[in-house]
Amino acid sequence: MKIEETFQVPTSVDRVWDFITDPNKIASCLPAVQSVQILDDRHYEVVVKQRVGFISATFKIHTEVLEKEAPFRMVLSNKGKTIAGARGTLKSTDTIVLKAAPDQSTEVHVVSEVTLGGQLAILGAKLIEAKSKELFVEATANLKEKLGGRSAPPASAPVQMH
Amino acid sequence: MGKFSVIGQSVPRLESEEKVTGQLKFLDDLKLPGLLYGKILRSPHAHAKILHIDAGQATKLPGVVAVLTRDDVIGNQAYDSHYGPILKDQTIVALDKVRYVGDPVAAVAATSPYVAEEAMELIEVDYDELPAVLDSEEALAENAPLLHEKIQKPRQGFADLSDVGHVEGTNICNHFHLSKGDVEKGFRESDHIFEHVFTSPAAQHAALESFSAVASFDSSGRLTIWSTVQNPFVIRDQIAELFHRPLSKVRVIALHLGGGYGSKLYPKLEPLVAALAHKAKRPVGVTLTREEVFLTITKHAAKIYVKTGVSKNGRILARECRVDLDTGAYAEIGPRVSKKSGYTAAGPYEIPNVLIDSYLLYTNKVPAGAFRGFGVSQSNWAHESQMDIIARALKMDPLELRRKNLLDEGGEFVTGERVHSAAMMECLNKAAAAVRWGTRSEPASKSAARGKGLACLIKATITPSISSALVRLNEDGSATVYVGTTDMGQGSDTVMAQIASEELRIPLDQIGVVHSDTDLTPYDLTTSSSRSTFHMGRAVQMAARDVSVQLACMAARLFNVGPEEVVCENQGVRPGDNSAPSLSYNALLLKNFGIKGANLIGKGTVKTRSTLDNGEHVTSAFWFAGAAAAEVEVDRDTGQVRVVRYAIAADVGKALNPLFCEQQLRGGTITGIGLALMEQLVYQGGLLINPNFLDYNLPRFLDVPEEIIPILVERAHPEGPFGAKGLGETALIPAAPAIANAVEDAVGVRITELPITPERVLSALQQKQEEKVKKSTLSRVS
Amino acid sequence: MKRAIQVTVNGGVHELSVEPRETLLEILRGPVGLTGTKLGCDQQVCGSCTVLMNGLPVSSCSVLGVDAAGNEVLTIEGLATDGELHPIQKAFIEHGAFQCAYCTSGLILAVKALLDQLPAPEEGQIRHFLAGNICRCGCHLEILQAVRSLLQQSQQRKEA
Amino acid sequence: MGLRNFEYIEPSSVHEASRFIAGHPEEARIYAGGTSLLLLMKQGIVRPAYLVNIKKIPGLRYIENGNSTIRIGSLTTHHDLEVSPLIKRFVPAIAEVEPEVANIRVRSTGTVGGNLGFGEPLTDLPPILIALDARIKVADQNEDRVIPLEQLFAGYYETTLKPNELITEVQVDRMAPHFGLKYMRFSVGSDKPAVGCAIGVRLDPRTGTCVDARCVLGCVAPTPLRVREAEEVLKGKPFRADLAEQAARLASQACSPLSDLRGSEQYKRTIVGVLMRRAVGEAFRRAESQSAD
Repeated sequence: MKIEETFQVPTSVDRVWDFITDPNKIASCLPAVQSVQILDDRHYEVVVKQRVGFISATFKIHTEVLEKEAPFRMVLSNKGKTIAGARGTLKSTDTIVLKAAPDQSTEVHVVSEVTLGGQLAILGAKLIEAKSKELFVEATANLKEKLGGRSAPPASAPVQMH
Repeated sequence: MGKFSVIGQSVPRLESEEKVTGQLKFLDDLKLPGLLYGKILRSPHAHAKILHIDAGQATKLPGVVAVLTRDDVIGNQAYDSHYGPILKDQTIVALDKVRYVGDPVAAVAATSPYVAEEAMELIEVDYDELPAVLDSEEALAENAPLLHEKIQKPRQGFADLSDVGHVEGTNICNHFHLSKGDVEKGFRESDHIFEHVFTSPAAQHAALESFSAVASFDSSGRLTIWSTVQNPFVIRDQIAELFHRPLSKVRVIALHLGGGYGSKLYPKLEPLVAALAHKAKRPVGVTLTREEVFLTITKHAAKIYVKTGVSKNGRILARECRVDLDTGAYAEIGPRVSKKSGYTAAGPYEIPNVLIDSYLLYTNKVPAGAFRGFGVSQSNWAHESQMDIIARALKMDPLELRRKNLLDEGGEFVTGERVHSAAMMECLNKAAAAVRWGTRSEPASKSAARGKGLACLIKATITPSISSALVRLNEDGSATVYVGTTDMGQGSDTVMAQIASEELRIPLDQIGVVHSDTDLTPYDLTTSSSRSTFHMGRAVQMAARDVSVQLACMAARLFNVGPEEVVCENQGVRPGDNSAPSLSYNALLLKNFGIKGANLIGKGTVKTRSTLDNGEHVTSAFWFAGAAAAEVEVDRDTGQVRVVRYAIAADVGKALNPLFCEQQLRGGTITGIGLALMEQLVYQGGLLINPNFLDYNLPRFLDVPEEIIPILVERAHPEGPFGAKGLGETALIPAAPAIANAVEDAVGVRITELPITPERVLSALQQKQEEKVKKSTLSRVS
Repeated sequence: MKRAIQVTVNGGVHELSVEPRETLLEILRGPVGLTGTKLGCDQQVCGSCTVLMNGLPVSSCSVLGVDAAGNEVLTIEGLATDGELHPIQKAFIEHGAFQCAYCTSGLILAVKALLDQLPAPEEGQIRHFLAGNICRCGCHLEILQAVRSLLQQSQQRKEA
Repeated sequence: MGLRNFEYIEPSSVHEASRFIAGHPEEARIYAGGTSLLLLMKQGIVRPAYLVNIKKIPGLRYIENGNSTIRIGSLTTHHDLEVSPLIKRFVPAIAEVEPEVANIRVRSTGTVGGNLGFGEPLTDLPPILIALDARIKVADQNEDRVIPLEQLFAGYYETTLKPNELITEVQVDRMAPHFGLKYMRFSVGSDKPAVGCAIGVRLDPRTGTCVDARCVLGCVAPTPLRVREAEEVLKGKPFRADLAEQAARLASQACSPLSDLRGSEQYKRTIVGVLMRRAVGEAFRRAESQSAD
C-alpha cells in the first residue's frame, strides 16, 4: 500500500531537516510511541503500540536510514515484528522530500510504502491498511503541527490500494 | 444386466457403517505409544537469505525433545538434504534461503502440541530479504531474480517425464512443446482468426482432512511412515533415496483419506517428519493446521493464450496455444501438470494444424501441484470459452460448431495417434439434450436472465504405468484383495471387491480389502489420474482369474474333467456336466491339501505402454471423454450467477458401480462450480491473505444447483475391467467454461478471468451498457 | 491451571481435569477417547466438528471444555442404539450421502438438529440450515435426498 | 493452532464481572458465546491473559414481553431469537433473518450481547436492531444505563462501552402497525454478509404516506451506518420508485466500504444501491399489508 501527502510548513528547509533527522523528534510524531532507542546515527529502534478497536499490537520496529541527501531527501526503511498482542509483521519504506518554498517555508512530501504480514494482514489486510492510513495522516499532522504548520485537520491522503 | 451379479450394481461402500458411525479411523485418529508432536516454523518472507538461526531457547523449553534446523540437515550422514519427485529442488527444511511465505524453516518435536507451538516462537531467525518473483510474467522478465540455481534429478524418474527439466539460469521449471501440421499455413487458409487470453487463479483442494504424517524408526533402522497420501509407493521411493535405504527398509502406510483431489500426492510432510523422528529418536507425528494446508500445495494459476483460425463454415483449421502455469516455489509434480495441460490445450477437436507451448514457471509463492483435472481444467477454460466466442461471431449454434470439429472414435489427436473408445459425440449430444438445448426458460425475477452453455473435454491418463494386485482365497472360501490403491472416498476398495466378487463368485460381504501398505500390497504407481478402476481394477480381475484357474485345475483333478469344464459358482465348483455334486471352495481346499489352513494366491499386473510394437506412440492408455451443459441465472443488478441446472455426460466404459460414477460426476461438478464462481487464492505481495475457510469460499448447499444430471455413457474399453475406465476428473474440467458460456448466453457478456465473481459480471455488464450508449449517441450524431 | 469439569457424553458422565484453553473437540478426541468428531477448518465454518450440546449443534473446535462443563454432549458415536443404526445413518448409506465421509459425522448431527427443529422444512430452509456444513466431495444432492426421505418417513409415521 | 493459555474466570454476577474487567482493562476479555473471540485467539490476534466467561451469570438469558417493549437478555442466543414465539409475533423482522445469520452452530452459542459488544463489522443483527430503534442496557459495578444501540458502535471492533461496562439487555419495541421492515444481505459463498441493508418504514394508514423511515447499512463502514439523508427522502411521501432510487443513491454515497476479498469499494457501493432500492420497495409493501390487518 502506498500512501503519500504533501504539505507546507512555515519553517526553513534546514530547520525541518534538523527535525526529521533527529530520531527522537521524528518519532515523537508517531502516534502511540512507547520508546525510542538510538543505536547509531543510521539505526534506531522504536516500540509502537497500535490498536484497531480491542485488537492491539505492539511492534518493535528497526529503522534504518537508507539515504540521506542533506537537506532535501531522506529514505527510511522500517522493519517490525509484534512483540505483544496480535502476531504480525510490518515493513515500510518512507521517503521524505523537502523543497524550499517562498517566505522561508518548506514543502514537505512524504511517501510511505507499507506492507503488512502475518496474521494481522490475514485478519483484514484492508481494514489494517485503512488504519495505517489513519495513522499516517495523524503522523503527518503531528509533524506539521510541530513544525509550526497549520494545525487544521489534515486533508485525507490519497490512498492507492493494490 | 443378468450377466453380472455385483458388477453394475450400486452397492454401498464396504466401510459405510464405519463411516456413518464415526468409527472409521483417519490418520490423526490414531496415536502411537510414545508419539511426539511436531510443529513447523515457516518463513514470513517470500524470498530471503537465511543469515542465522538460533534454536537455543527453544531446545531448553521443558517438553521439547528435538529441534530440527538446517544445521542438522547440512552434512548429515544419515540423509540427504534435497528431494522432489521430478526435480530435487525441495529441502527438508530451508537451507540457504526461503522461497515463499510458509516455506518450512525449522521444526520442533515435543511432548505436547502446545509445547511445540511455544517452542517455535522461541526460535530466532535472521533473514536478508531478496527481491521476489510474484507471477509468471515476473518470472519470465529479463533480470528476474532466480529461485533456483542448479537442480538435480532423482536417481530414477518417472517414465513419462524423462524429457522434462528446469532451464538453467531461468525461472522456467519446464517447457512442453507440441506441434502438428503447420499453423502458419493454417492461419493463412482461415477466413477468421480469433485471439484471446484467459486466466485461471490458484486455488485450494480443501480436502477436509488435513495433511498428517507419522514417522517411526525401529531399532534396526527400519523406517515406517503413516501418511495421508494418495501414492504411498512414490513416497517410499523418495524416502528410501533420501535416507539411503533399500526399499525394503522403508514402509509407507496410508489409511482411508478424508479427501485428496490431487493434494495428497508426492512428498509433503514425510521427509521433515522422518528427519525429526531421526533426531528425536522417537516416533513423531505432524498434523497441519488449516492455514498450513493452504501453505502446502495449490492448484496452478494459469494464463492461457489461444489463437484459432476458422473457415467461414466453422471448420477449425489451426490453433496455437500458449499456457503459462505458475508453479510456485518448487517443482513438485508441476512438470507433469504442464505436460498434461499442454497435450489437451487445443481441445477435443480434430485440427490439422496445432502449435502448443506450455511453460511452467517458478515464483515465490506456495507450490502448485496436482489438482483434480491436472492442468486440463485450465486449458479447457480457454479453448471451450473461445469455442463459444467463435460460434457467436460466425452466428453458429455452439453445439453445431462443436459437432463439426469434435474428435470422435478413430479421430486423429494432436499427437498423430488415433483416439478410440471415447464417445465424445454421444456425450455432447446427451448433455445438450438433458438441459433442453435450444430452449430458454423463464428467470425467477425481472432483474434476472437465464442462459445455457456447453463445454466438452478430453483428458489423458498417466501412461505408461504399472499396477499390481494380489487376491488371496482364504481357507474358508472368503477372499482378501491387496491393492496399493488408496481409498480417499471415491470407493476404490468397494469397486476392487466388486470385481473380485464377480470373478470369484464369492458374495461381496466375504471379500476383504487391504490397501496402500507398501509392505503388504504390491506395487501401484499412484491413485490419481482417474486411473485406478482401469489399471488396478484390471489387475484385480487378473489376480482373481489366476485364483479361478488354480481352483479349476484343482477341481478338475477331483472331478476327473478338464479344467475348462469346471464351473465356479456360488462360492464353489462343480463339473460342467454335473457328473459330481458341487463342492464349496472351503471343501475343495481341504480336500486338495488334506489339511486346514491352505489358501490360494492369485496375482495380476497391468502395465501400460507409451510405445506400441509397431512404434506408434500412445499418449494415454485410455481417454476421458465428456461434455457438460449448464443453465444459469444471472442477476443483472448484482452480477450474481446461480447455476440452476447442470448436466454432465461421461464415457465411463462400463459403470461398475453406477452410484459411485454418479457421485464422481455430481461431486466434480460442485467443485467445478466453486472454482468457476468463487474460489481463488489471493496474494498481497508474496503473502497469501485468505488461507482459511472464512476467507476462501467453498461451494455450500446454497450454491449447489437444484439439479445435477449425471449421464453415464458406456462405450466398453477393450482393456478395461468389464470395459470400465476412469471418470473421476471428468466433471470438474468443463464446469467453468460451460458456466461462462451460459452467462454470455444469458446476459451477453464474456468473462475471461476466473472466478466469475458477481463484480466481474456486473462490471462487464456496465461496460457493455456504456458501449451501447456510446454507439447510440454516435448513430444519432451521424 | 487445570480445572475439574464434569461433562456428559453420549449419556456417560466424564469427570475430567482440563486446561481452560482445551476445546471440547480436544477433550472428546483426547481424554474421552471418541475420534468420530473431526477437526476441519478450526473456525466454525466447515462443520466437521459438529456435536450436539444440550440438543443444539455447536462447533466443538470452538467451545471451551470448561464452558461445556455440566452440559450434555451427543457425538456421532452416541447416535446408534444397541448396535442399530439411527435412521439418519441408514438414510445416509441408502442415498449415498458421503464419499470420504470426513464431514459425515458433523453432517449427520446437523441433520439430526434439522429434523429436531424443523418439522416440515421447505427446500430453501433445509439448504440454509445445512449451509454451514461443507462437503468437499460434493455429496450435497445425495444428502438432500437423504433428508427428504427422512422427512417423508416421519410424515408417514405421523399419518399412521 | 492451539490456544495460548489464559486464566479462566467465571463470575457469578454482573457486578463481579464488571469489577474484574475494570481491574484488568487490557488483559481481560469477555467471553459471551465466544464465537468470534475464540477465532481471533486461535489466530493469535488477541491474546487475553484472562477470559471472563459471563455465560454462567444467571438471569441474563431471557426474552420478555413488556408493555410495548420486548426485552432480550444479553446472553440470549441467536437460536433463542430464531425460535421465540414472542419474537416471531412482535418483532418478526428478527425472526425472519435469524435462520440466515452465520450458521446453525454459531447461532446455538453466539449471544446477542456478544454479537453487539464485539463491534465486528461483518454481521447482520446491528443494522436490523438499529432500524428497530433498539436500545441497550449497559451495566457496571454500580449502576445501569440505557442508550440507543446506534450509540454503541465507535469503529471497527470498537464500542463506546467503558472498560468496566457490560451489555445486559437489548430492548426493542414491538413492531408497530403499519410498520414494515426489510433486511437484505449480499454475500457470495460465505456465512458472512458483505453488505447488509435494513429499511424500516411506518406509513399513515389512510394516505399511505411514509411517516417515519430508517435506513441502516451494515458492513460498509466502521460501524453500522444510518443514512439519515435517505430517510428524509422517503419521509412524507408514499412509495415511489424514483424516491427509492434517490434514497439508494444517497446510501451508496454515504457509506465508506473497504475494498477487500468480498468486493471492491465501488462494487459494494453499487450493491448498497441495489439492496436499498429493493428493500425500500419491500418495506413499503410490508407496511401496507400490515395496514390491512
